[in-house]
Amino acid sequence: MSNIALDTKPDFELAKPIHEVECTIISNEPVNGEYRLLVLNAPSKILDCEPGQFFHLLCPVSDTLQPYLRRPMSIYGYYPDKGELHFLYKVTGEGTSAIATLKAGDNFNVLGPLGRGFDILPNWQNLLLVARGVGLATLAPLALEARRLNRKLTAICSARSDQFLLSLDYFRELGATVIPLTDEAGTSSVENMHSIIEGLIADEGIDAMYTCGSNRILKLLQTVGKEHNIPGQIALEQQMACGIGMCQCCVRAFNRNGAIVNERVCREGPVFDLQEAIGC
Amino acid sequence: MSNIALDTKPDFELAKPIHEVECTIISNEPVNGEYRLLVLNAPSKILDCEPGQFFHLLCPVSDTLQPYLRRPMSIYGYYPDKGELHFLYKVTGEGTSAIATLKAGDNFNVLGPLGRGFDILPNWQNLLLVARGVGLATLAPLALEARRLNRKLTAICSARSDQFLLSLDYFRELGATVIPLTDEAGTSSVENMHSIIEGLIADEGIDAMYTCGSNRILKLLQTVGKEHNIPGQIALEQQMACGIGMCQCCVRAFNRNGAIVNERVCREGPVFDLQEAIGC
Amino acid sequence: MLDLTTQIGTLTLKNPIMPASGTFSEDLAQVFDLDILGAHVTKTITREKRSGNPTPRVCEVRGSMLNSIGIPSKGLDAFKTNVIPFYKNYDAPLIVSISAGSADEFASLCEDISVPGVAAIEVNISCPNIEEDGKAFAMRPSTTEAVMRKLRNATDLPLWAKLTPNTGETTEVAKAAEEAGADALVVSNTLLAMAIDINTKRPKLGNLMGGLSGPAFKPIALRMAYQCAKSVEIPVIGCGGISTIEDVIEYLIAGASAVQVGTATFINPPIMVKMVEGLESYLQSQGLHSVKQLIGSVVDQEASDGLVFMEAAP
Amino acid sequence: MLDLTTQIGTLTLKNPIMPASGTFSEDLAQVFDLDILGAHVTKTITREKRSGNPTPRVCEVRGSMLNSIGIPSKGLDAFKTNVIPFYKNYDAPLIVSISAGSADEFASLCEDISVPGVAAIEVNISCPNIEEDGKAFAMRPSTTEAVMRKLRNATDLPLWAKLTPNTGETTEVAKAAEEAGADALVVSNTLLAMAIDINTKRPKLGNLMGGLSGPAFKPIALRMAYQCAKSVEIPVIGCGGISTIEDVIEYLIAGASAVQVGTATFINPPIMVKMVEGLESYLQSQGLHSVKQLIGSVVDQEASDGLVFMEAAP
Ligand SMILES: Cc1cc2nc3c(=O)[nH]c(=O)nc-3n(C[C@H](O)[C@H](O)[C@H](O)COP(=O)(O)OP(=O)(O)OC[C@H]3O[C@@H](n4cnc5c(N)ncnc54)[C@H](O)[C@@H]3O)c2cc1C
Ligand SMILES: Cc1cc2nc3c(=O)[nH]c(=O)nc-3n(C[C@H](O)[C@H](O)[C@H](O)COP(=O)(O)OP(=O)(O)OC[C@H]3O[C@@H](n4cnc5c(N)ncnc54)[C@H](O)[C@@H]3O)c2cc1C
Ligand SMILES: Cc1cc2nc3c(=O)[nH]c(=O)nc-3n(C[C@H](O)[C@H](O)[C@H](O)COP(=O)(O)O)c2cc1C
Ligand SMILES: Cc1cc2nc3c(=O)[nH]c(=O)nc-3n(C[C@H](O)[C@H](O)[C@H](O)COP(=O)(O)O)c2cc1C
Ligand code: FES
Ligand code: FES
Repeated sequence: MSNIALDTKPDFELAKPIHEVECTIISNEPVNGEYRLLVLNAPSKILDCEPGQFFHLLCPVSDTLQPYLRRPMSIYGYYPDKGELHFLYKVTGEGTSAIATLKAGDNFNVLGPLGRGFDILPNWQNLLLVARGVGLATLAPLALEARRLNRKLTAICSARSDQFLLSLDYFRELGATVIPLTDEAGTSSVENMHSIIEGLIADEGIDAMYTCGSNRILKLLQTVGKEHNIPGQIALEQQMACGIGMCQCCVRAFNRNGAIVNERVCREGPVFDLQEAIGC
Repeated sequence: MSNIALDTKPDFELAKPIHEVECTIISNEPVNGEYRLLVLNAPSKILDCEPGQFFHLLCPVSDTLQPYLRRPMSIYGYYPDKGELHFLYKVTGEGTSAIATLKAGDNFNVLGPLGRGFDILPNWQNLLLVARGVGLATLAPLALEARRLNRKLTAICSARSDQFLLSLDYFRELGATVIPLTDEAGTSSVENMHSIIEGLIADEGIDAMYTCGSNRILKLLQTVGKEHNIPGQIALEQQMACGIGMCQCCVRAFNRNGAIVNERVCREGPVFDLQEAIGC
Repeated sequence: MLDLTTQIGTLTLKNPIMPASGTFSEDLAQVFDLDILGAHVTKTITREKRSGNPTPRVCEVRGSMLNSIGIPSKGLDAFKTNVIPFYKNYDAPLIVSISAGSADEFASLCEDISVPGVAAIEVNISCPNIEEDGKAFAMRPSTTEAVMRKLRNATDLPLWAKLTPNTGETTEVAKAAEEAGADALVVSNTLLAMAIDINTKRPKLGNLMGGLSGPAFKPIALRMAYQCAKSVEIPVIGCGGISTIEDVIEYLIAGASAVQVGTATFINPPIMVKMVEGLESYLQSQGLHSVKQLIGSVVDQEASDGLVFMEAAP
Repeated sequence: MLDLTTQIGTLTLKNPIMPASGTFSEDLAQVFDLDILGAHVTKTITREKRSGNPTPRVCEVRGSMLNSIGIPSKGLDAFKTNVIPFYKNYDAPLIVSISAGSADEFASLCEDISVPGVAAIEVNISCPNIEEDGKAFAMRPSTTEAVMRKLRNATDLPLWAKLTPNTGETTEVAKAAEEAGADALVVSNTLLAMAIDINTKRPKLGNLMGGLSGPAFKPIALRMAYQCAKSVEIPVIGCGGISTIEDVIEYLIAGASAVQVGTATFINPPIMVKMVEGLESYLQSQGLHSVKQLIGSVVDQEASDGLVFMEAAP
C-alpha cells in the first residue's frame, strides 16, 4: 500500500515520498558461490532512484527462518522502462537466507527508495570507483549514471579470486575501464592499489573517488584524497531497524570540522563524505 | 525423530511409546464446504492405534499464520497395511487454517498416538453410535473396529443439512446401519432422536452407546443409559498444550462416586465413561 | 456517523491511534499524511545534547526486537527551533516526551517545554533516577509520586506519565502517578532484556542490555494496561507490541482509552493508517457507533476483583 | 573425552539439561529414556490436595503461550506413595518442587519432603505470599530472605530457590536468597501477562491473567540469569524460553551452570534429548572439552560493571 496521497502538507525537506509496496519476484538466482541476484517486477513510483540509495526488505517467514526486522539492501539496478528493480546480495544470516528462498512469482514487500545517494557534480569528469566484494552491488548503479551523464569511469575491483569478481562485464558494457585485482593473483594489496591509483592520477587525473565497505580502501583513499585534494564519497553500512530515520539505531560517528558527530546511515547516508568517515 | 529406544527402564503404566515423527502429505482436500480430509504417509510404528485416540499436530508457520501450540486431532482412519493416517478436520482458526495450506509432498510433524481410546467389551454385541458434525471424525474408526470384531453397529448421524453429513457411505461400507438426521429436514431434534433410540432398544437391543461432542446428545444418552442400564462412552475435547499429560491444562470435571474429580482429557481421556461426563 | 474520537483528560483526540515515543519522527511524513493520526508523540528529549548509547543499538529476538538507543538528543533549544514549528503544520496535537536524571531537572525542563504548539507533555519516568540508585523513577511508587508532584507544579499542560514494566508494583505506581496529578498513564515503556551472540560471545547490544518491544511484549503490556485501567480513574494509553487492528481492539477492550504504536511502524511504516481504517470497519461490522463503546468492555465479571491485584501463581 | 557434567552445589549433574517444573511428568517416559536428562524436576506440589485454576488454563500468544494452571496437587502423601518410587528407577537426581502460602507451612512441607529418593528441593517462592499482600515471596528481598531462612532450617538437602520475573529487584532478591542459604537459583518462573479474545471480549484464561513462557520470554529470563550470575556466588540455573541448543549455549555463556527446559517440550517432546546431543557436537566443533569452559564465558568486559545493576534507560 502506501498509496496514501501526500497532500498539501509541508514537504518534509522537500523529500520524495517513500513507498511500501508488494513487488513480484521475476528471478532470484545464484550469480556465483556467494552472491545471488534478485530481480523484482516493481511499480514505476519506486523506481525514481539515485545510485547509492537502498531499499528495506521484508523477509518471508517460514517454519525454520523467522527474521523480524527488515533488511537494508543497496539498489544494484533500477530500470523504470522495464519496471525492474535488482538487488545483488550475499547470504550471511537468517534474513538473507529467507530472501534466498523466494521464487519467481512470489510477492515481496519492499520499502523505499531510501537514503541519500552519490553525488556526481557537474565538474567531476573523471570518476574513480574502488570496491571490494559485494560492495560492487552498491557502486554498480553509479556506473550507469556516469554513462548517462557522459563521464569517464575507472573501476578498480578487488576480490578473493576471479570467480568472485562480480559485475566486471556490466561495468565494461557501460564503457568503464575495469582494473581487476585479486588476492589469488597477489594484486589486491593496498600498496599495489595505491600505485595504480597514483598512476591514474598522474595519467589523466581523477576528479572524484567513490567506494564502500572496506576499511583498508577507505584509509587509502583518504590518504590519496588529502594528498591530491580529490573529493570522494563512501557508502557505509550499519544495522537498521526503521530505515527511514525514526529510531536512531543506525548512527555512525563522523569527523566534521574537528568534532565527532553522529549521523544516521539510513537518513543522512548511506553515502557520506570520504574524509569525514571514520573506519572501524 | 523420537526413535530413542526405550530400553530396560520401568515401563510407565506398561504404556506404548509415543512417537514424534515427520510424515509426508499424500493429500489434503476439501470434503465439503466445511471439512477437509488430510491423508498422510506414516511409518508403521505410529499406526498401532485404537479408535478414539488422537494425534497432536505441529502446524506450519508462514508470513500470515503463526500458530505456536500443537493442535489435537482425532484419528479418522489408520491403515498400517497402506502406511496411511487420516484426519478429518474443520477449519476454525489459525492452526487449522495453517494445516489447510499443506500440499501433497510437504512434511508434517505429528505426535502420537495419544490418549485412551474406546472400549468394545466382549459382551457388547449391538453398538450404537450417535454423532453430530465433525464428531463423526472421532467415531469413524470405531466402525472399522466394530467390523473387525464382528459387532453390529447402528450409526445415528446428525447435521445441519445433508451436505454436512459426513462419512455416511464410509459407515455403510463397513456394514453399519445408518440413520441420517438433519436440521433442514427437521429430523434432528432431541425428541426425535430419543424416540429412534428407544425404538432400537425395543427392537433388537443396544449393549453400548458411543458419542462425542454435543451436549444435547450427551444428556439424552445419559438419560437413556440410566433408564435402560446401558453403558456408554464419550470422547471429549479440551484445549491442550502438551497432549501427553504433563501440563495439566486439559482437565475437565467428572462425577465419580458422588464426588467431582478432575481428569486430563489427553491422558485419562479423550474417551470417558458416559455417565461420569459433565456437560458444559 | 462513526465516532472515532477519544478523550484523554481535557484533550479530545480525533482517533485513538498515535505513535510511541522514539519510534516516530518528522521523517514519517514521507510515508503518509501525519494528520491521519490522533496525536504526534516525539522521541524523548533532554535539556542537554546527548549522544546516546554505543552501537549496536538494536538486535532482533524471536519475533521482536531489543533496543538500547538511549536518549540521543539535540537538546531543548534545537527542539524548540526545529521540531515544534514542523508539527505546527498539522492539526493533530503534539505530545512532547521529556526525561531527566533528577526530579528537579525534570521539573525545570517540563516548565521550559510548556510552550505554544505543545498540547501535552509525556514524562518518560522509566529512565534511571540518577540521584537515587539508578533505578527508574517509575519502578517505585515513592519515587514516582515525588517526581510527578514536582512535574505537576511545573506546568499547566496535561501530563502523561509513561510507566515501566520493570517493576513488581504496577498498580501502586499507577496510583501514585494519579495521586500526584498525572492526567493520563502511558503503559508502558520497554522491558529490560538481553541477547548474546553465541559466536562472538558478546552481548548483541553495545549496552549489554536493552528494552524488549514488539509482538513478544504485547501480553505483558496488555496485562499492565488492564491492571492500570482497573486501578485508576485517569485514562490509560496502551502501548506495547501493537501490530494489528486486532491488537488495538484488544487494548481498547482491556480498558485503554487510546494506544501508541511503536515497533510495528518499523516493520510496516504505514501501519497506523491501516489501523485507523481498520478501526472504522470494525466498529461498522460490530454495529457500534463510537470507540467509547469499546473502551473497557472486557467481560471479566467477578473474577477481576480478587485477582487483579494479586500476582498470580504460575 | 567430552565432559558434560556440571556442578550445582554438592550435586554433580551428568549434563546441564533438565526439565522445568510443571512441564514434565512420568508421562514423558513414553517418549524417551528419562535417564538421558541431567536431573528430574517435578511439578510443584503442596501439602494438601488442590484442584488448580478454572479452565481455559492455557492460551497461545504470538510465538509463545500463557498458562494459569495454578498448582493442582494430589497432596504430599500421594506424592510420596506414587511419584518418588517411580523416579527411584532412574539414576538422574530427583528435584522436588514445593510451594505453600505462608513461610511456616512452606518450611514444614520442606521438612516432610526431605526423604530418601529426593536429591534436592526446588522452592517455588514465585507463588503468592498469602499472609502478606498476596505478592509472591520472591518479589521482594525481605520476604525472600524470611522464607528462605525458615526453609534452610527445615532441611539438609540442597535448596534451589526459584525466582520470579515479576519484580524490579532481581539482583537484590537473588542476593537475599543466597544470603539466607540457597544452594542455587532457578531463574526464572513465568512473567505475568494477559490476552483477551476480541470476539467474546473475555480474557483467554479462566484466571484472567497467567504466566508468559516460551520463546518470547527468553530475552527477559536470559537478562535475569545474567544479572543473577553476576551478583551471586551460588550457581544459577537458567530457565525461560529455551527451545534450541543455541538457546542452551546462550544461557551457559551468560553464566548459567545448567538450564531448565519448559514450554519447548510441549511443542517438541524429545527436544531435551536433541539438546544433550547438540551440546556434545557443539563442544566438539568448538574444540572445547568441558561444559564448564562455556559457563560464564560472556565477553562483557568493562561494560558489565556499571550497567548490570542499573535498570537501563529505554
Ligand atoms: C545501506 C545498506 C546497503 C546494503 N547493501 C547490501 C547489498 O547490496 N548486498 C548485500 O549482500 N548486503 C548489503 N548490505 C548488508 C545487508 O543488509 C546484510 O548483509 C543483511 O542485513 C544481513 O542480514 P541477515 O539476517 O542475513 O544476517 P544476520 O547477521 O543474521 O543479521 C542480524 C541483524 O544484523 C543486521 N546486519 C547484519 N549485517 C549487516 C550489515 N552488513 N549491515 C547492516 N546490517 C547488518 C541485519 O539486518 C539483522 O538485523 C547493506 C547494508 C546496508 C546498511
Ligand atoms: C482429542 C481431540 C480430538 C479432536 N479431534 C478433532 C477432529 O477430528 N477434527 C476436528 O476438526 N477437530 C478436532 N478437535 C478440535 C480441534 O483440536 C480444534 O478445532 C483445533 O485445535 C482448533 O485450532 P485452531 O487454531 O484452528 O482454532 P483456534 O480457535 O484459533 O484455536 C485456539 C486455541 O484453542 C484450541 N482449541 C480450539 N478449539 C478447540 C477444541 N474444540 N478442542 C481443543 N482445543 C481447541 C486450539 O488448539 C488452540 O490452542 C479435537 C480436539 C480434541 C481435544
Ligand atoms: C527504538 C526505540 C526507541 C525508543 N525510544 C523511546 C524514548 O525515547 N522514550 C520513550 O518513552 N520510549 C521509547 N521507546 C519505547 C516505545 O515508546 C514503546 O514504549 C515500546 O517500544 C513498546 O511499544 P512497541 O512494542 O509498540 O514498540 C523506544 C522504543 C524503541 C523500539
Ligand atoms: C504449563 C506450565 C506449568 C507450570 N507449572 C509450574 C509449577 O508448578 N511450578 C513452577 O515453579 N513453575 C511452573 N511453570 C514455570 C516453568 O517451570 C518455567 O519456569 C517457565 O515456563 C519458563 O520456562 P519456559 O519458557 O522454558 O517454559 C510452569 C510453566 C508452564 C508453561
Ligand atoms: S534505521 Fe532507524 S534511524 Fe536509521
Ligand atoms: S494437554 Fe498437557 S496434560 Fe493434557
